[in-house]
Amino acid sequence: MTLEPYLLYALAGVGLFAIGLYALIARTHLLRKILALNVMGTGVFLFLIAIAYRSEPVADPVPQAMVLTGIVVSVCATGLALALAHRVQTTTGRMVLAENDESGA
Amino acid sequence: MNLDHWLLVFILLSSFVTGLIIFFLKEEAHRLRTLLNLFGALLKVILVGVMIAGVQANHVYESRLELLPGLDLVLRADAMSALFATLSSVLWLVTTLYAVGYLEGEPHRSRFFGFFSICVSATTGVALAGNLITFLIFYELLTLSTYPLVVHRGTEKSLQAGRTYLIYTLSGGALLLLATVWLHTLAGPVEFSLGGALAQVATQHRSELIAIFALLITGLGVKAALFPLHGWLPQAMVAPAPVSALLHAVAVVKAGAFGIVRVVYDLYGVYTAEALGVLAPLAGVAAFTIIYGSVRALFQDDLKRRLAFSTVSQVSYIALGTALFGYLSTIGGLTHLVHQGIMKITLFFCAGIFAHTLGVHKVSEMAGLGLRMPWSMAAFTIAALGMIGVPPFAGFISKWYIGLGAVGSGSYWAVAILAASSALNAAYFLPILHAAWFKKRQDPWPADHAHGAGEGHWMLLAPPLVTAALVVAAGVLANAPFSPLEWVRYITEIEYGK
Amino acid sequence: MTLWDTAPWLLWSIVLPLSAGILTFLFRRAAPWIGIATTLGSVVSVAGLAAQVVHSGPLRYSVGGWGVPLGIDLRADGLSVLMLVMSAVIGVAVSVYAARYFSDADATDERAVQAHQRAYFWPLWMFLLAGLNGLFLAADIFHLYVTLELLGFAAVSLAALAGKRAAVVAAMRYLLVSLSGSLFFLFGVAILYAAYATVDLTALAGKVQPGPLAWSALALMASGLLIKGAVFPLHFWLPPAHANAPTPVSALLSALVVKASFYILLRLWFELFGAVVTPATATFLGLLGAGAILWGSAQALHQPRLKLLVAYSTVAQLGYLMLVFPLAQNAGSALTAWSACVYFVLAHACAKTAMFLAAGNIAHAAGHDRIADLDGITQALPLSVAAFALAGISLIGLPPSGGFIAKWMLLQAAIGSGKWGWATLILVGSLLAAAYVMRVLWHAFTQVEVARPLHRVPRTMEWSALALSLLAVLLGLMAARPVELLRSGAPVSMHAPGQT
Amino acid sequence: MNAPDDFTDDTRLTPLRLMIMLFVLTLAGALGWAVCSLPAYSSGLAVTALAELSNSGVLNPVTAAVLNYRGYDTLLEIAVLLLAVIGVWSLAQAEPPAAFEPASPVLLSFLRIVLPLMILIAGYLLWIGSFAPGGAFQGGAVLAGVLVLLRLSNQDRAIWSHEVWLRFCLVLGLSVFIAVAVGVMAGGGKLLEYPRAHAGMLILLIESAALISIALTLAALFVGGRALSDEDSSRASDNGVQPE
Amino acid sequence: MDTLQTVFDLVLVLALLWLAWRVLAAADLFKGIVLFIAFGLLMALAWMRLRAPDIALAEAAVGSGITGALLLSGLARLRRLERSAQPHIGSEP
Repeated sequence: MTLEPYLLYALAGVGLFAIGLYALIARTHLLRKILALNVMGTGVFLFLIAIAYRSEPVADPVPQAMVLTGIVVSVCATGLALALAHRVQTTTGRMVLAENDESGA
Repeated sequence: MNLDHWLLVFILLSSFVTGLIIFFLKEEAHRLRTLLNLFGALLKVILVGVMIAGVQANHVYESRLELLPGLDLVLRADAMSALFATLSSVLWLVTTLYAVGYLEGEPHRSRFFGFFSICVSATTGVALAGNLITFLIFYELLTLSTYPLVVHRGTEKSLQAGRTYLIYTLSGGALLLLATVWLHTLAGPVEFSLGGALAQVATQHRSELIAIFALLITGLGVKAALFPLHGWLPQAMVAPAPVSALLHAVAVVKAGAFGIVRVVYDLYGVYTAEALGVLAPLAGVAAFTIIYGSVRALFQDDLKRRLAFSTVSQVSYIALGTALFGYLSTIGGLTHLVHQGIMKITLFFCAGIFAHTLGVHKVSEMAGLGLRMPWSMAAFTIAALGMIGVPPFAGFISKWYIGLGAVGSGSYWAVAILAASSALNAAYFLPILHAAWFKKRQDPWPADHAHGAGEGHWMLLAPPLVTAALVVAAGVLANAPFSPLEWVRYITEIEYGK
Repeated sequence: MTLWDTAPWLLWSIVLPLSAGILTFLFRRAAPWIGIATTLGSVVSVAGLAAQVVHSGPLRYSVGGWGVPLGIDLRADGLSVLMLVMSAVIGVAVSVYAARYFSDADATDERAVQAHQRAYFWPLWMFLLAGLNGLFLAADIFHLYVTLELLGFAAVSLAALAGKRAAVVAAMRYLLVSLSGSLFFLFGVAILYAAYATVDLTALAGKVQPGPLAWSALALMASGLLIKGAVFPLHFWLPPAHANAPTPVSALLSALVVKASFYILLRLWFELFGAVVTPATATFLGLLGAGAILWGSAQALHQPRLKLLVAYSTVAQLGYLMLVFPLAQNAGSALTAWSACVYFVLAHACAKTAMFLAAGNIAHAAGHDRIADLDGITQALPLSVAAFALAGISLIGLPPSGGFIAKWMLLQAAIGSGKWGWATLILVGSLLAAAYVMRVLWHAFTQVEVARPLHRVPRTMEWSALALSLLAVLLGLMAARPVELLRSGAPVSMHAPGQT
Repeated sequence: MNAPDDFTDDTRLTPLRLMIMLFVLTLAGALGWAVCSLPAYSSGLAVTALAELSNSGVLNPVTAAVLNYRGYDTLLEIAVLLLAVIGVWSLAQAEPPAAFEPASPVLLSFLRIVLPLMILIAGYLLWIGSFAPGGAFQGGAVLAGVLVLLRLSNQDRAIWSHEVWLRFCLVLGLSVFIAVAVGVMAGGGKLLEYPRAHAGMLILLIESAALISIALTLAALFVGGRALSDEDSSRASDNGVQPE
Repeated sequence: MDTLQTVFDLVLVLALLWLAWRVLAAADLFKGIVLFIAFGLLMALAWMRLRAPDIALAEAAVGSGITGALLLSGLARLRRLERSAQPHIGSEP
């Protein structure tokens, strides 16, 4: 079996998604969680672009348009998450989510 | 717009709308609230009167609302519903008067009378329900609207009673819902009709129908206080006297009993039920409850608790009459539905007067009460004698017919139950009467609010006198047209196809 | 054909709130009025759309005129119309409530905080509404992803609006959950596109075949939606986020936002993956629902704070929705189960909004929401307590409320297909709901001195809660037409013969 | 550079982490297996997209997909951008510029050369997007880079102190997009159905407006809080909303 | 099949995965973010390789550039807060 390029990259996308997911769950620092989300997102985008690459001779533009949308959404998400994380730090003094603070103030 | 379609809706709304308006009245608007209450009650009695006249003239009153495709909310006036609707609307009128007098000066009256009115609407709805789902809807509404009445006092004890009440009734309601849905999936939309509607289904789904019957009776038995589901009833005694009167005579307990009657006669049909073999166990439970309630009543010193256990016992007469397969026992059971209502409400009215005016709560405190309050005590005496089954009062008539029916269907054990129960009734009522009339008072009254001036307020006194008069009338005039007995006879003839 | 009949009503339910988002961002002073007008406008447009769907069946609309597969289609059938009606009606009530809520501070220090909240509540809420309506109308799974993100961003920002420590922490958790859920969903979309070269729901429906691709897409999308929809055991983020937000926000999040994920799951499950799902997976989802009902109710029974109790009740109630998956397995009861859960969504939305608004009123008047100390204050606010009680009736499923009709249909589906376990669960859940609702109502009847409210509760705030709770109860009496409407566009598999 | 908080994440393999890892590996394995069953060749929608390219008003198929075929996605995406800014502003206030050190003269003279160039590149990317790789997002990002650099050199007070103007520019992209999308319906078309003859021009119009909004949005995200002259809410920040 | 191409693909993919892991495992957040920016640039290369120049541009400008700037400024704010708050916040549980 020959490894088609698209398949290699698609699998790499899955790999990135998995690495990001692991870090999202296992890491506690909010900045790392935000980084993890970005890596996860990139994994999905890589998958999409890889499958678009199957089309010959021009890559399928529709997944590319989707990824463009996705990239912009993810930068917005990063901005929002950073602002929120900053607020978490200013109110709790730390940049992690404590285990039990459901009851709150 | 056809009046025939709307009459039943108006009957419901006459008290429901009144209740809603009362919620928004200021606590101090005493006069307006009383006027509204009485207006609603009177209007309802009049409308029910119109309905009875119409039913007599073979008018069909029916209102429908499609709940879901294939599932209708049905209000229908038939002979059976007319019986219960009349009972509830007349007794409501009387109780309203009593409650106004009883609660004078207490807090949260707008809340009380609002729920009071809604409670009666729910009862009327139970009476007019034309199928099981409609019955269920009003049955649950009844639960909800009586809870605030039970906990009205707001004491720890009454809240506890309310909690018990809800646990029992909501669980019962859940079983009833389960049974209703099950029946709906088996038989499709089934409407109440004299003679029953499930004869067809019974041939194919025998065991299912038996299970559904058991679920239905268990669900209804909670409110009808069948043993062992009666636990909430004595606790609910902490409620104010008008509430107890309403709960025992008109609304809750009676709705349960009426439900059993509906299920046996109008849903399954007495022949189908007999064929399924579900009546005998019901009769057994009812008989046990009769004896159990009487025995427990014997040992209660608290007057209202004694009356409560008496209710446990007496309501099961209705179930017993229903469950004994026979024309005459059916007449007895159904008549008792009405007769027990007027007798028990009289007793509770009087108990309320004793507690309210003199602070007398216990049987042991009742010595000499007859001399102090002859009129109230006379009403109490009539009702108590009726309960025992002394002729010519109302209770005698119904017990007599149940007994006749039992003999007719060969259930001699039921006659024995009746006799034993009557003896027990006598055993727990007669000492009260004896003490009240013939014992000399030694101690002062626990709390004399009337300051030695004899009877209580006229608004308290008038209702039991009226209902006591009804107890006498229902017994003496049992064969007059429009008497409960005659009306029941009419129903029973249709049911048994005579 | 009049203009009313032919107007593209479905567009207005998206374009109106989008434009309102811009306007409320630009003109703060007029924002409450713009907000209320927009929600009223969306009621009108939904009415128009409903008339069209009732009259001529499900609609499709090709944005840009391209059509499937290149372009994006919108579609409106019975289900989406009902969802739109829900968001519009809840929207009006919450907007009216919010207009007073955010301008009712007595003290000056609170006034400044409120000015801030008011300035951002309206644009965020308008975008939330646009996202919701867009989501309900989308027939394109990638577009669903975009609307999910729009919805998620707005919801998270709203949840953080209270600014307090608990709210911010909860919002942060919510954001992480929401973003990761969306990414799971997006990956599923990508796999489906990779396999079938289209993202249109209807076009895909004809193509999806059982196999590793469909399974993994289903697994990814479902898990993304389950976590966003706070389905047990992935509900951990919901109670703090919903309970610590400003009251109108709590209502919106609990009533509408979590439903969006469920709506998509419903669509995917029955339309897209109809051929792929197995009874075991359906039962698995049902068991999650059972866990949600029992665990959520148990938690609600132990919460010391009113708003947390209401939030846990949302966790429990969402569990009922999951029962549709096992109950719709039998062809005979599929349509009933499907109608039941959609009606459940509607009834729960009204009841939960009313409940949160009422709880908010009580907390506002009392200055706290510790359930143990609410006696005096509940008796000072009879209208709000009545709203809470009526909403509770619907949550418990007592007749004649909307919740009752929904549970009736659920039971009918369960018993009709002989699934007694689920039927028992439904009843037990009702009793548990009764227990936690009564925990609160209890205090309205105790014997105490009626307390003087710390803050006055404006009448509009009490009445909007009461109006919605009345609606929740009355929903039980007007179920016939919505349920009829639901058949328009219900999944084909459900039109089995012998349906009632 | 290594404050203690960085190390709260220890990366040792606890049993819990091992379980998470196993779960993630299983997921990845299953997904990988599924991915392997994809058809090796699929033109996706490429054929259709290219066939319709002449009707789309642009020559770059990706731009056609972004702004025409799937323009509705992009419309909501622009809304997401705006929403993100509103969200960030609702959360926090921008730190005062004083937090940054005054820029060095060297940097300033460097910027004087670079910034105009970046603006040119941004414009070029916007323009070229119609027939070659590029477009509003790429251009907008470059333009945002300009604003970021200005921010870093503390030269951007003029931008962030005009609250009204700023908001107007932020909503510009979405407003124009909606206006065009709805406007084309006046001719009897559907939402976003550009008349063939004007498609290119309309797309460019939308992109130009979007470019400005995107750039400002990204820069606003970088600033990380609402502008200083934001009157209503800056007062609020003294009281609990921003307890610093 | 062009072997060189395959080798390039493999190297690129492995580098991406390794970088991603390093980004998330880095003990030093600053290092992590810098690595993330590098990761973004490498992604841009992958996009070019996969015939997606539009995405490559967007990734370079948005994914790597702006996101990197956002993260760095976020980190800077974090550090500033930590520095200013350390005396009192250290005592908080």
